[in-house]
Amino acid sequence: MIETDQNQALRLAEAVVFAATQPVTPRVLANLLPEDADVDAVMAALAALYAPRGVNLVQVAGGWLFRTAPDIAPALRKVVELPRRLPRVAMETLAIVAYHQPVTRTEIEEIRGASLSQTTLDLLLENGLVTPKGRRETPGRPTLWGTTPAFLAQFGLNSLRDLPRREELLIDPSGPSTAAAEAGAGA
Amino acid sequence: MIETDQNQALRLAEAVVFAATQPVTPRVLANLLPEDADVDAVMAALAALYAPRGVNLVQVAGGWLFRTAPDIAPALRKVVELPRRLPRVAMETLAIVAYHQPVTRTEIEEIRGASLSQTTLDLLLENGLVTPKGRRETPGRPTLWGTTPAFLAQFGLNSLRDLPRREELLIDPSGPSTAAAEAGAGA
Amino acid sequence: MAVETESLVLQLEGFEGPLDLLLELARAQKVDLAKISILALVEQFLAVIEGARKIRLELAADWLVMAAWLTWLKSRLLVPALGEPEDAENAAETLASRLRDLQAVRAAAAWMGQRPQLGWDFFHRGTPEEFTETDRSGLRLELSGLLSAYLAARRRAGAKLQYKPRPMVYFSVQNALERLARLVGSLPDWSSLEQFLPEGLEDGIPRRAAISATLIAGLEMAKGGSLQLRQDQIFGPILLRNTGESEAVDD
Repeated sequence: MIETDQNQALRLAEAVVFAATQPVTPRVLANLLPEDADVDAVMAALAALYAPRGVNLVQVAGGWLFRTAPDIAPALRKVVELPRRLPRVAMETLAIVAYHQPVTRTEIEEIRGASLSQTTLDLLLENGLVTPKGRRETPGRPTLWGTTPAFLAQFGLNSLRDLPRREELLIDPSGPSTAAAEAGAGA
Repeated sequence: MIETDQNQALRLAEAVVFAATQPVTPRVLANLLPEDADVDAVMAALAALYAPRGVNLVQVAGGWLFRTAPDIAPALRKVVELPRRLPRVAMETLAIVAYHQPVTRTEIEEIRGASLSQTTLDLLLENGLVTPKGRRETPGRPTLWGTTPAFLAQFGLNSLRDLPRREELLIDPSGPSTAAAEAGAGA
Repeated sequence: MAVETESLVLQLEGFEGPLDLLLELARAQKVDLAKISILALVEQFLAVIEGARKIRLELAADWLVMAAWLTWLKSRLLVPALGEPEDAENAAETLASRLRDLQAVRAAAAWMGQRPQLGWDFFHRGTPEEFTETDRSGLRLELSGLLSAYLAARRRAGAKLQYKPRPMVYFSVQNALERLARLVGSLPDWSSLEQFLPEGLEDGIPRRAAISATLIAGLEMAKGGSLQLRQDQIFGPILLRNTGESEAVDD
C-alpha cells in the first residue's frame, strides 16, 4: 500500500513537472502531493528514476524541470540554413563593380547616381564579394574595386565573361540609360 | 551489447518526443535512430515503459507525443492554468467542419439551420482548430474550411479516420432524453 | 394557456433556428428519425409558431419562411391530389434528411465533447525544447537579381541625367574669338591654326570642336579685315596672321 502511494506521488510529480510552463517549486509540489508525502524524497526518487533516461529531472531556478540528457542533446541538434539576401543598394553596387571593374568609389557613385555608404561597401567586403584591386594613378590615388572568385562562385559563373554583355542588357538605344552607359564606359 | 543499443535508441526516441512541440512523425524518428533500429518496435517498447507512469506516450495526428496520464488530470487542473472549454455552437460547427471538410461557411449554416456567428469562427481560428483550405471554384469563390493537426491533438485523435462513422452516430441505443443530455454535455 | 404560449416563446429563443426546434420535436416523437411522422411534426411546429405569433408578431424571418414551407408541405401531405404525389414525398424526405444530418452533427459534437481533451483531461509538455538552430550566415544570391539591380541602378542614374544634362564643355566660337583676338597680335608671322587652341584639350570631339570653333572665329575676323587665312593644300595646315602686323612688316 505504501508502495502504491509512493508510486502515485511519483506519477503526480512527474506529470506536473512535465506539463508546467515554468520550473515547479517545492511549494506547488507540496500543494499537489498527498499531505503526508515528503516532497524532497519524492523528487529525489523521481530524479533517480530519470537519471539513466534520455530525459533528466533537474533543479533550476528554485524549481524542478525536465531537460534532455546532455549526451543526447547534440544528436537532436539540427541546423537549418536560412540564407540572407543582400539589400538592394548592395546588389546594385555589386553589379556596377562587376560590370565596370576596376572602378573607383566615385565612379560607382556616378553610375548609380547616388552616394555609396561605408556600410554597403563593408557588407560586400565582409562577404568576400569585392576586393581592392590597386589604385588609380590620378590625384588622390583612389582605390580601385573589383569582384572576387567568391563572387563568381556565388553566382555560379565560370568567369566574368559569362555575365551577359551590357549591350544585351541595355536594350533601349535612344534612352538615357544608353547615354549613361556610354558615359560610364568613357569613365 | 544489443541491450545497450536498444536502450540508447529508447533514450534518443524518448528525448526527441519529449522535446517536441508537435507530434514526432515516424520519418523523423527513422532519421534520428540508428539505421538498423526498428522504429515501430522502439516506440512500442517506449510506450510500454511509460504506460504505468504519470506521463504516457500516445499516437496523435500521425505522430508520437507524450502527454499526462488522464487519471492525473483532476490533480493537475488545480495547478495548471486551464483554457476555456468550447461552447456548444463551436463544438457543433467543429463537428460539421470535421465531417464535411472541405466545407464553405454557407454549407455549415445550412446543415445547422442557423447562421454562423463571427465569434464562433474567431474562437475556432484562435484555437487553431480550423483553417482555410483554398476556395471552391464556383461563383463568389467561397473559402473552404478544414480541420488542423491541432484539432486532432485537441481530441487525441491519430487521424480523421478515428472519428466515428456517421452511421454509428445515428444509432442511438439510449432514449431521446439521454441523447439531449449528451448534446448538452458538449456545451 | 397564456402561460403555456409564453413558455413557448421563451423556448423558441432557446433554439438555434427552426431546424433546431424541428429536431427537438422529432426527438420527442421517436428515437429513430427514419420512423417519425412528418405530418405530426409539421403540425407541432406550426402550432408552436402560431402560439408564438399570438404573443409576439416580430418573429425572425427564417422561422416564418420555414412555417410557410411546412404549411405547403402539410397541405400536400393531407391532400395529395393537389399536386404530384412525389412532390410531397420528396419534400418530406428532404426534411427528414436534413434532420438526420443535424442529428448526426449533434451526436458528433457530443462524442467529441466526451473525448478526453487537451488542456483539460491531458496536457502536453509545458516547456518544449528547441534544438533547431538557424544559420543565417550564408547568402542567397541569384544572377537575375544582380542583373535587375544593375539595370535599376543604370535606369535611375539615366533618369537623373534627363533632368540634369551634361554641361557643354566644348570650346565655343565666342571663346575662340576672344582667344584669337588676344593671341594673334603677339604672333609675328603665319602661324598654324592649331597653335591657337586652348591647352589641355581632350582628343576626339572636344579637340575637333575647338578646331572648328577657332576656324569659324578666324573666318569671322578675316571678314572684318583684322586677320588673314590661308591653306596651301587640301587637308594641309590652316595658317593665319594678323593683318595689321603683316602690313606693318610688309611696309
